[in-house]
Amino acid sequence: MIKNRKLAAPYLVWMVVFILVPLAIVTYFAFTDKAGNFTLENLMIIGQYSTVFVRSLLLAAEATVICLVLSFPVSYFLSRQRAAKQKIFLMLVMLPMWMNFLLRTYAWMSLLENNGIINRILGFFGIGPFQMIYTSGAVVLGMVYNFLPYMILPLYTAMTKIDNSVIEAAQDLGAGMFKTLTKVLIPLSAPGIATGITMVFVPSVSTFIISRMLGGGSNMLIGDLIELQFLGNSYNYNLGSALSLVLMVIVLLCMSFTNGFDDEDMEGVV
Amino acid sequence: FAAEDKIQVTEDISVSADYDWTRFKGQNVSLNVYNWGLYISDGSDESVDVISAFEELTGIKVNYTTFDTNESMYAKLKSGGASYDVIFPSDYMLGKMANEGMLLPLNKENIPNLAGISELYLDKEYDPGNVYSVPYMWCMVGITYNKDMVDEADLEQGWNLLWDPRYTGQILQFNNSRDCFAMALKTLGRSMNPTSTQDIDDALVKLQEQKPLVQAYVMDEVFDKMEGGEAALAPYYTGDGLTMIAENPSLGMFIPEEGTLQCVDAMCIPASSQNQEAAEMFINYMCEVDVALQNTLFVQYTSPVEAVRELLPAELRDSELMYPDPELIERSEYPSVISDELNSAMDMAWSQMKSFDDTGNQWLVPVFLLVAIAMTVFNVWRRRARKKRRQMY
Amino acid sequence: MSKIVSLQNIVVGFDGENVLNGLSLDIHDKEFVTFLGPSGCGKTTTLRVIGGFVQPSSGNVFFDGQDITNLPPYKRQVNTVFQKYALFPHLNVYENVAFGLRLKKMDEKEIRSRVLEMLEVVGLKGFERRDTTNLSGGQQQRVAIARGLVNHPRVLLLDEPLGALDLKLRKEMQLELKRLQQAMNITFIYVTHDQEEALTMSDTVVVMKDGNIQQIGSPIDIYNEPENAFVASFIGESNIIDGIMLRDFCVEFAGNEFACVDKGFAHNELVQVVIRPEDIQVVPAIQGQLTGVVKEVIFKGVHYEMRVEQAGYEWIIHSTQASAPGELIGMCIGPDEIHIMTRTEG
Amino acid sequence: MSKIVSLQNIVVGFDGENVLNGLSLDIHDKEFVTFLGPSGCGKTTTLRVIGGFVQPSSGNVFFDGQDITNLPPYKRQVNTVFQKYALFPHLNVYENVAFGLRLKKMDEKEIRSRVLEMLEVVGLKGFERRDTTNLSGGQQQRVAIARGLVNHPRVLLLDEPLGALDLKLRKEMQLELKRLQQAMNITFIYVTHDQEEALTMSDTVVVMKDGNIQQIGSPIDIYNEPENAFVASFIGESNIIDGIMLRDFCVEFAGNEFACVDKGFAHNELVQVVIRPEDIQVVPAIQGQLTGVVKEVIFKGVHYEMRVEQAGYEWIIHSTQASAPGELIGMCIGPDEIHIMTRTEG
Amino acid sequence: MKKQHLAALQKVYLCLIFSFLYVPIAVMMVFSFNESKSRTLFTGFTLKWYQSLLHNEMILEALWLSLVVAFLAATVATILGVMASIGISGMKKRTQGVINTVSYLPVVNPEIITGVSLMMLFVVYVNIAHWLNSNPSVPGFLKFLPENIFGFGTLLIAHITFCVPYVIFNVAPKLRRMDVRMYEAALDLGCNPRQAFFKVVLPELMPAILSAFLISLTYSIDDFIISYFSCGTLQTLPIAIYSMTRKKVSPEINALSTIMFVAILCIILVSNALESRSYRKKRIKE
Ligand SMILES: Nc1ncnc2c1ncn2[C@@H]1O[C@H](COP(=O)(O)OP(=O)(O)OP(=O)(O)O)[C@@H](O)[C@H]1O
Ligand SMILES: Nc1ncnc2c1ncn2[C@@H]1O[C@H](COP(=O)(O)OP(=O)(O)OP(=O)(O)O)[C@@H](O)[C@H]1O
Ligand SMILES: [Mg+2]
Ligand SMILES: [Mg+2]
Repeated sequence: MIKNRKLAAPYLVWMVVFILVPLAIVTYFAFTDKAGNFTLENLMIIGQYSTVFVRSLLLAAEATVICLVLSFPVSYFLSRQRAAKQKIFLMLVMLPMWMNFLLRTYAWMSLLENNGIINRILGFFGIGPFQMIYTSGAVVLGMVYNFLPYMILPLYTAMTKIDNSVIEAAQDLGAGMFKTLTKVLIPLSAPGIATGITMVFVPSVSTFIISRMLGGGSNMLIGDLIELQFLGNSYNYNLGSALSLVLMVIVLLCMSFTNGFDDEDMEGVV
Repeated sequence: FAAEDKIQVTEDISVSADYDWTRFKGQNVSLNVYNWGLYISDGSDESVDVISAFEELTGIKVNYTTFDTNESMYAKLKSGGASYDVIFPSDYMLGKMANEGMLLPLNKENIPNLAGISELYLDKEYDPGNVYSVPYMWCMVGITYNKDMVDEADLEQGWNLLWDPRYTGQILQFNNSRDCFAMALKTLGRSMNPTSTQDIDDALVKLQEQKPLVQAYVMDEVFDKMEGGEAALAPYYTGDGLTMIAENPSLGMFIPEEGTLQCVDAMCIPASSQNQEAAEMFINYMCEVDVALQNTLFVQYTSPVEAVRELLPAELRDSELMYPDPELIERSEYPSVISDELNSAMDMAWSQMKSFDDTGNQWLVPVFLLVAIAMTVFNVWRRRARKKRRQMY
Repeated sequence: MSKIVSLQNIVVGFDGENVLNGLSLDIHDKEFVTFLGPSGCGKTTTLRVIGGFVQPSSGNVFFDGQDITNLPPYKRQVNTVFQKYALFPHLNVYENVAFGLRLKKMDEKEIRSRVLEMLEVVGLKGFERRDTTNLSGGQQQRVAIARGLVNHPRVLLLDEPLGALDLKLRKEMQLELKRLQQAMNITFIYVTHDQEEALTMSDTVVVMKDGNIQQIGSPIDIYNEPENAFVASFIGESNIIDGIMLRDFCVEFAGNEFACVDKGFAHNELVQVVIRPEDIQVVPAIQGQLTGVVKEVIFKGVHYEMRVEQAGYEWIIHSTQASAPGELIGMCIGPDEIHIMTRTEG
Repeated sequence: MSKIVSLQNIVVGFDGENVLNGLSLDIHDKEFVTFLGPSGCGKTTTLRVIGGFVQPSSGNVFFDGQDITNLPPYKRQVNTVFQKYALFPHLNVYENVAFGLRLKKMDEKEIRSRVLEMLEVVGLKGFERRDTTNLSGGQQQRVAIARGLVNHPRVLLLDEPLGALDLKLRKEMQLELKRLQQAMNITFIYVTHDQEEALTMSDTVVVMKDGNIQQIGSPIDIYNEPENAFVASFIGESNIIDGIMLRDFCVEFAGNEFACVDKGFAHNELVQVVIRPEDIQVVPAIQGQLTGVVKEVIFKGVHYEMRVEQAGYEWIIHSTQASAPGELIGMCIGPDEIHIMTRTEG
Repeated sequence: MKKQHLAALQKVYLCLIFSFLYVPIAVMMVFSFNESKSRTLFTGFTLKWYQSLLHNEMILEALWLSLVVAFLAATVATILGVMASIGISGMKKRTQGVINTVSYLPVVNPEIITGVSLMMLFVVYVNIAHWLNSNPSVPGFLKFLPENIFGFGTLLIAHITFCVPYVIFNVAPKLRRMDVRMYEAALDLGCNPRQAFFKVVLPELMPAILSAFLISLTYSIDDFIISYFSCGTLQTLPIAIYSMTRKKVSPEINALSTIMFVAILCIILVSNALESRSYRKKRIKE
């Protein structure tokens, strides 16, 4: 019973029917035109969208790096708290994810607008107003805000596995704070870093709501582009499928680079 | 009107008596109605709930859901993702769907209230002879402006106002390629409907020129933005303009003299509908004067039902925005159905415009891919090597 | 021998409770010092105070005459071998050992020669490229030691380094550690709760209990002349009986008078008497100073362990000859074998 | 005494390698049997064969005369105390112990009385409602034992139940387990790699190596008459020297002839001689049968351990008197203390 | 001295990060009590949005649907995922890797891809069913496939599909680390394999299963895009919210979010309190 392989059968069927087959359909559409004939044109067209790709990747990378830098100390501090406290803090990290994604982003709009809360407060002190919303900074901020927990959690999981004595050992051997960080802490939390990067980078690349709401829609990201194919004038799902396919390949490459699909690393992410 | 001609459904709604509203009673019929969000008087904000009145009147259960863009509605229907009985597409989408055979021709005998619809809104090019549609709401595209921020004299410029560098960073633009291109084409002195790829290319240049001035490309966020005084200028639909002005009196709206787009959201029955007759009853009901009045009051768009105008409060009845000068209407165009090819070109141009200010070239994607592949290969090789090394001991 | 580490009135508290209550201690250079005590008595804490990982709430730590109480760990000339090794899992054996040297920005060649030399010393030549996680406990242990020693610390702290090893390996490593200490000629401060280990390896044993030092002395002193019942019972099995010191060289216990070699107690002072199980001679019942009934006999290989009841007290006796359970036997105790302590509780 | 468990030609292989090679063994009722051997020799596997967790690839298991080779674990009248207890963390002490009884759909009252009785036997009265995860190692251990015993199995299997405990607690628990076995009057099959433990507790010791049985016998037999060098060295420290059996009662080793009590070997047969460290008498150099130089002296509390070099061989001697390192001493070995074995490798 | 500084710094930093996480939520909650519809200017306190929320049938219906779907999807996904984890744990390392990789796809795929691809699958099915049902040359007994599948069923399937991987990634590692001896001990004490699973293995996995369930619930309640393409004519809460933005987000939604947030907070606090109380009780007894 405990290792009964048959138990996986329902899921395997499910997986094939509802994960693999749909992706096969996407692939099929990516390589056909509207009439159903084989074509590579969809993929060729993508070259013309290179700026969109580059910008998306850059923005996502930026957001990922910021998330990483912000989360690293948080996760470290959390992992060194007492067990009871850790639980509470973890809950606090997870809790915002329970709010509707759109509404959270909306709240940021209220904060960042020219007449928004922040500018009002600053104006009270006679500073500003600053143009904050509709900049790429705001988009990155939105990504960081929405995906920060996805970085904190895997990092935290990795760091709880680091024994305090290993850190002390490094100090004992003459490593100051900085050296301890670079030579021990970072290498040892590498699996968490890798998972965190994937978990932040992927949704950042493919988001379109954030860029629309906080970026004012003036900069198109891959997510917008895909959405445009399915929900745009031309209703070109062949091109949409091709774009999806390319994005998926990029994402999978990133992932195969960071971790080898080990579910151990996924723990605590989700 | 004589009382005996009417059936009183609720306090505010009476419907004509010479129509058999009750023929589906007790048959457990239900209708799937797919409308724009907040586009019907639904009982919120002390309004009248017209749907429950319909249900009460006819015994038909209405399953009312909403969409947010024509395209998402289209995508859903096109894919066969759902079967609806009544949908509310806009003009060009309606035409496209009709062309693609996605709509059922209406049986006009079941919609006697069609007679009450103003000629102004009937028999347009998107649906000649109104074979497939009955107009539900009508509006034009105008420009909302904030009186505190915009010099009223500038309004003379018409559409070119949106290209005025003095308002850099204070202009909101449609986040919708169709409307944007229409405006650009208008400033070029052409039809608002692109007819060739040349049109699209030229409009693109125009839009790229405008981009540095634009604060954001928005759709419904425009309400918040304009009401909150975030921006000075924003082209939007007249009905929504009225709503904004009601919220913030320092806002105004004008319709450029050179002409503009006019839009109709119409009621249609998709080909997949199982209850055509009941759907037609619903459409007929929506054209009842009382119902149309309540909807107009709630939505603030112009109702094609002629009798409504008289019943409206004075400020709406006389509003230039709700009932513009017929000459102006004459000069305006409906968005037309355009070919797939032009649509693709427009989408492409649109995304080019959106990603315009950055430098970058086509080679970046392949280069990126190559780098990623190289890194993966390196990674795999490294892992292998490490494994081998471990096995050596 | 000069003092190398000196603790003065160290007080350490966690959560309002004192774990160390004003502990003072001098450790001499090039000695092998062992802290011995039951779990939770504060051994690790003392070691961490010396290593700099715990700040005492009062008291001072001197190293070579200098006050280092506020010096951070990475500036102390002290290295530690942690309770569970704390090897760096992301580095191989070589890199683990080289870690400290790398931080000193030493020349790569020099590092290489020192690491290889040290690995040879601990018997891990040829293991340089191995992952530490795949090593056996004993090998990991040696890597940890090499990692500490390669920095040429003046003092090496070892916190139960053999705790996780099995008995056989433990015994081997004990000897090896002792040899290493002598070869390197530096001070080892060693923590254990295993008394046999402490006796085997140490020059000086510090017996602790509840954050206080009970006795400091050489293994032989501690074993043969325990200062109180706690030390006596903690260091090896003992019979501890209440007695009265009738006069110098004469003590009464178990209802009998015995000659002994202790003096200087007050007349009729209440004392405790410690007698090691192997120091009791079993003789025929009539010849015994005491007689008792054998309750239980256990074969222990080298000897039999017998539990003998005499007047309500259960004696433990180790003897190479077994008596049958139920048999009446006599017990003789020589004056040399009787250790007298002032009576304490517990 | 009747046979209760009988293994016949058990072969178990993992990954193509045989872990047990045709092992045969009879275990008698109400005995305390210990499997002793180095890590990885197949002790746990043997136990799991008896428990039903491992299916032998050939051979049969008999229980009370019946073949149970193919009976699943939950149908065997055998209970197991697992290597790391395997208590159910989601159940408290009471529920852990009651687990087996609950499955038998026993009356709740009866369960209650049996569980409480059993908890009293193992000294955990009043711990019923405690979470098992908060218990100390020794207490957890006792819960595990109670959980097994409460089902009144005919045989209790124990897999290194004391492995995780510290020395002092281990010694206490050893005695307690032995008492428990006698009180319950059932068969205990016990696995350990600690020879002292095996000697202390067992009626019969089974010494294993590489999936084979080396010797079966009482602790005294095993200690005093090891059948081969492996057993000798595994059971206690030993000096094992190659020798030649010159004739009955006379053996030559270390360059000298010795009288002994063994006979029946072939003329000039090559043998191995086992001499326990405590059986060598230290005498002045001139009086010794052998003379050697003291290399190292270690105080062990009860005795000193000396390593003495004599003609290239290092003798281990336990003596209550210490000689100084470097001193030349003599060694005497009585005929009784010399154990002769046919020579094997290893 | 230095350590204290560090501790203070740590506190300040954590405070900053958590306020970063919570400020927007606080804004949302505060403005759910705002008199006017403005999102940036607080004009006065009112509870009217809460009142009108109670009368907004569309939102309430959507909420109800969302909750039902979320609970069902989370439950089915949890059962499916736990079974799968157990099954997978018995497989070879290589097979496990493949399955993990595939399971990982819905997690890393942009939602729109998952949504659209599932929709396409359903459409393909509908086409096949339609062809079977309408083609006269197909024997009658094959004409049983329903054509009108879009709706609750497809919505549920979509939600289950993207929830199961999260369950697997939560449960499988725990299962792998679980001591097999626990299971063997149960067998030893007389459980048959089925009993052993339900009495020992399952309770042992319970924390992981619970958190997997909660995560599934969260994702399911929050999901918009995938639902949008598979819900047919139904409307879940996020879809209602999104389509409402035709004008603007009504403060009613703020009110709803506030209520949900507070409800969740309460559940968490209560469960934590219960846990710590039972823990304390235990300690007192010692
Ligand atoms: N960081 C800490 N926080 C709170 N209490 C602690 C801390 N470190 C140690 N203690 C407590 O201080 C006491 C002494 O601990 P210490 O680790 O010094 O004991 P020990 O003698 O090393 O024991 P062991 O043999 O079990 O390692 C224990 O009661 C322990 O619970
Ligand atoms: N399930 C298994 N799969 C593969 N090999 C196994 C398995 N169980 C045991 N072995 C191997 O069988 C051999 C004997 O194992 P066993 O557990 O019986 O040893 P042991 O005597 O109990 O050792 P220890 O004292 O370390 O517990 C070992 O080499 C071990 O690696
Ligand atoms: Mg300690
Ligand atoms: Mg074992």
